[in-house]
Amino acid sequence: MMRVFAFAAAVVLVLLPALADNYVLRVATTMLMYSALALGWNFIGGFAGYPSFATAAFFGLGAYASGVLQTMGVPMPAAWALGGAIVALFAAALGRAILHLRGHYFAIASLVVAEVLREITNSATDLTGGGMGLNLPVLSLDVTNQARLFYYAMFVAAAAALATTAFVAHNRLGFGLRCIQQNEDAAIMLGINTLRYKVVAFVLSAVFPGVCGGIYASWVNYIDPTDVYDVLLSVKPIVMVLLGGVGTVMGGVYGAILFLLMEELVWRNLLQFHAGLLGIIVVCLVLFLPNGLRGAGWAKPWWRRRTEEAAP
Amino acid sequence: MSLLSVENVTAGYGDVQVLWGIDLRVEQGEIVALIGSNGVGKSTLLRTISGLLPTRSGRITLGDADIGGLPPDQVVAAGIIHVPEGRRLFAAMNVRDNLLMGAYHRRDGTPAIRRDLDFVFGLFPRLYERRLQDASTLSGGEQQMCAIARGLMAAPRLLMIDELSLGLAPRIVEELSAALLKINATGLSMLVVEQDVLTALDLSHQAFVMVSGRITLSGSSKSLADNPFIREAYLGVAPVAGVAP
Amino acid sequence: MTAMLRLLNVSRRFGGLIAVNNVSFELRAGEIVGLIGPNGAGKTTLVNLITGVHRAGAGEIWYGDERIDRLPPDRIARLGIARTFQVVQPFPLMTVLENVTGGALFAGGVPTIGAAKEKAMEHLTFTGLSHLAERPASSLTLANRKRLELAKSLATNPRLLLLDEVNAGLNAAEIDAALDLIRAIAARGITILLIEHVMKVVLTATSRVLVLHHGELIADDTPGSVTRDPRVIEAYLGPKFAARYGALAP
Amino acid sequence: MLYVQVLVNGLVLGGLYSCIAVGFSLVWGVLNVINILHGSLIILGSYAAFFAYQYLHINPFLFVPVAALLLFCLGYAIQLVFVNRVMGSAVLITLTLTFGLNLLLYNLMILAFKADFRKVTLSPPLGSLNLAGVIVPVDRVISMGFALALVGLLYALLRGSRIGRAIVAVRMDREAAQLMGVNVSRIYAITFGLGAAMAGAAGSLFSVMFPISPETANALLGKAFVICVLGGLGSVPGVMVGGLTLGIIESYSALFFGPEFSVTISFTLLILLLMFRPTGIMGRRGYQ
Repeated sequence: MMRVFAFAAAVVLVLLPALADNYVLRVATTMLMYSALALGWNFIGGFAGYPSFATAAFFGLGAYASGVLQTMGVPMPAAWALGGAIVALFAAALGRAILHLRGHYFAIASLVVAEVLREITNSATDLTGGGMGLNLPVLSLDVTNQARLFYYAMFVAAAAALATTAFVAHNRLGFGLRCIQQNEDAAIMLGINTLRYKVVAFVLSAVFPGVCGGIYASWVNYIDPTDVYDVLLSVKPIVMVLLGGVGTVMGGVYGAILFLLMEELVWRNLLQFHAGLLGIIVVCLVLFLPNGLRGAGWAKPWWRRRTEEAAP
Repeated sequence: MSLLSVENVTAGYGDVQVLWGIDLRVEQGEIVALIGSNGVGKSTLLRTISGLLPTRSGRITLGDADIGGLPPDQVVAAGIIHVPEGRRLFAAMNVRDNLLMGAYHRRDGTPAIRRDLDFVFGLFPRLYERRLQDASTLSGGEQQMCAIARGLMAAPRLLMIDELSLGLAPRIVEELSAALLKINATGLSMLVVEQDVLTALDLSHQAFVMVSGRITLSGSSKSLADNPFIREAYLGVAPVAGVAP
Repeated sequence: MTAMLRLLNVSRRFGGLIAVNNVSFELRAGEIVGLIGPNGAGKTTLVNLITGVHRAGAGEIWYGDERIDRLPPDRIARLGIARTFQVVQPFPLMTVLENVTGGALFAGGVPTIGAAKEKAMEHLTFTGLSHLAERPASSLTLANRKRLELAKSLATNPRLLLLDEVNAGLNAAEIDAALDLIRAIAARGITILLIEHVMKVVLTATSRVLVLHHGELIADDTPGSVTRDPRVIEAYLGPKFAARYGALAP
Repeated sequence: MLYVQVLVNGLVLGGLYSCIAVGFSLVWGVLNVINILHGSLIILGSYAAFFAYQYLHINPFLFVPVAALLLFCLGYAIQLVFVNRVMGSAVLITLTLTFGLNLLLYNLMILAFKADFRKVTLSPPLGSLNLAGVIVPVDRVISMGFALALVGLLYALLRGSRIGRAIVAVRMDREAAQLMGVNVSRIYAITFGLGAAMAGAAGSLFSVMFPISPETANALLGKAFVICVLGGLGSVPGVMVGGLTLGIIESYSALFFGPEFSVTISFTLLILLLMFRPTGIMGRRGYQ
């Protein structure tokens, strides 16, 4: 049954640009972006159980890296890819430095990274335009085609994130990360090089937001530090995965869709109380989580479900 | 009327039921031993009596008061003190503060608490020597002494001790048993969960044997010590000749 | 032939406290050696030093002809040194089978998850847990959790196995069953260091006993002579005990 | 002479910083909860002091105990109603919960107080002292004095009083504390209340020295992070050391690199600390 539903959803998603108007397309593109961010976060937060708040840092760095590259004449798709690579390298170095920390200490270190990057970007005015922001070269496409281009770009990013998640969940890396999440000291004793596994998960949690940052920069054509390093880019994906089911394959996608629908309905009418309402949504979700994380109640991994079905 | 009476109590963790209808009594002034291998539910029973774990069914009464289902702080106020498995003293606090924590719930004023403090320091002189030392720096035996002393500081009507000898050298266990007998002589009733059956039966007046969540045997400690079933299952004595129980 | 494990003047202190003080001994392949001592004597610290959880302050640790006291714990596990934890460390929300699969998949060197699960099933049958394969590890009784620890470390196909208090809390009947299991493991050629409190196990199962007291090795001899050694009696056994168990050991 | 002046400025600032961070450290140390609300609670204390001074003409220094009491009640309520339901949950849950609560409190403050900056200007300005060439503003010295006194008071409470011992006991072993007859939820609520009270007191002192707005809440939270990690979690003296150290570092970095870099430098310092010395200068397992 799942196969049919997934195939139908894929067909709708591919044909959407031809059918929908610009508003629906914009919301759909945002949903795809946040799905990629949530799926990215799930590698380190869901599988490995490390509470990372660094997604905003990766997103912002990706946006500025590809933005600056484009102002230097690098073609857009190449700039996105290069931006993703730069963010991956940054995450590998950062991971080696802070992944020996656990719990609150790791959370704070990852939370503060975005602040430091925002300050650095702010002061490197000659390269990034600093507080005044950065304008990207204008595309020679008309408005509707631009909207379709960025929709498909985000679609590819989200699909890649989902495919990688499914692959990792089925192989040694996923199993090792789950051992680390359940009991890291016991995992070490089973011969898992936990730092290497965590760094790989951290890089995966960085590269997808990094690429999305690049696409977003081209999409909105003008970026400034407070916008692309906004801490909400770290918190929203977490709440989405909590909503959809932590450590599962599809959790991030379901969570992103549900959360953004809720936000879109709420936000439309109460503009000046947006932050407050977002706060209320987050608090209610955390306190009354349907099937997400409460204490150590991680959702079941794929291989558990299969053996249970197979068992007599 | 028993001091403590446990009637047909069931309890467990989540979907795992551990206690299957426990009946147990402690008379005033008695030491009662609860013996059985680990994992049969001895600690679970103590945690149920002290309120850490909710009772699913059955009654627990102290004197004439029904204490089943009360939260731990109210069970303590009623007079049942539980010295937990593994001692669990408060690290980063010296011995004296740990003992004062024992008296946290008492309302009978500082002079009475100070008097009890002198009594326990008298009972365990080594604790007086180490009173300003961080509790985590004590040896295994000293930690058990401190945990028992901390329980006494709460002026209990019933003292429950979980795993008296776990991890201690036999020589230390002998010292502790002597101290417990001295405490019992002042009239304090005790329920002691003990792994080593010999120590348990030497120490107690009555004993209850627990196997997989049920009381299978009970009676005076003397009678149980001679019971062939106990000697076989717990002392592993029968097959190897030449070892005096 | 070189010893499987050799400790030379190994010491380690935590702050002011000397946990392990100038300890030297050897383990030869196929031996079952006991390690006893009161709580806080340094037994678990010694195991942590051998398995790389703590780094030795002084001295050397050799595994065959490779020096391991500078290696990280996961490398040492992959070299074939496995341990069980005194405080049981399962993966709580994983099933019993998945817990053991982890051992086979990583240190055990089995390439795929599927193959590792089959290997794990063998170890579960060997340790008598196969009927609980699909149960979550958190729902096991203490005795079965200890067996799970054993099965997990066997899955890493070790050549040296450090059993830390595997029998603590078991009754006489359960101890006999555990003894048979330990002898069966040794029969597979695995060298065993048995860290124990239950004297009955140490005295009947081991060919040699190391006695640790305040971090120092005060005896390294056959079980019989160790129980009659005055220093051991004074430090650990106590006169009443020695009389009772003296006759038991060879 | 300039260096001495900068040092004095750093120490005076550092005194206030330790008061800002001590409440955050207490909640983190005892409840194991990162209280993202802490910055906003300080600003709430500042606004209370500002309006008390504006309309009731109560001097902010005298208002400190009132602010502390008001915030204690708010903190006690927040813990009982919200945070208590997630005690013992993973870091992710408690951090996200307090983040959501902070979004709500921030937005309410924006609606109530508008975003523009306000400052308490004492009508007879207290001026400043000139100690052998070093200019020391009196209001800052008083603030520092108050701050250090408050931190000392909290330290004494934790070490010597019955409630203080119970708080430390709950921190070290919740279940064992229950077996001593401690009502753990009440102790959590009191601890969160104390944390909020210290924030309120710091807020009143802060309103005398700096302009206040809901926007500055996050900067204060950031400083609390740095100070806790710098000084070492789990010790009130550690927070004092951390606060004074940060004060000195920030005033020297303002001298050498310019004031706008002080936040970047303190956060970079935080990440370096987390990499190499997460336990901080005075970090201990317990809590005093």
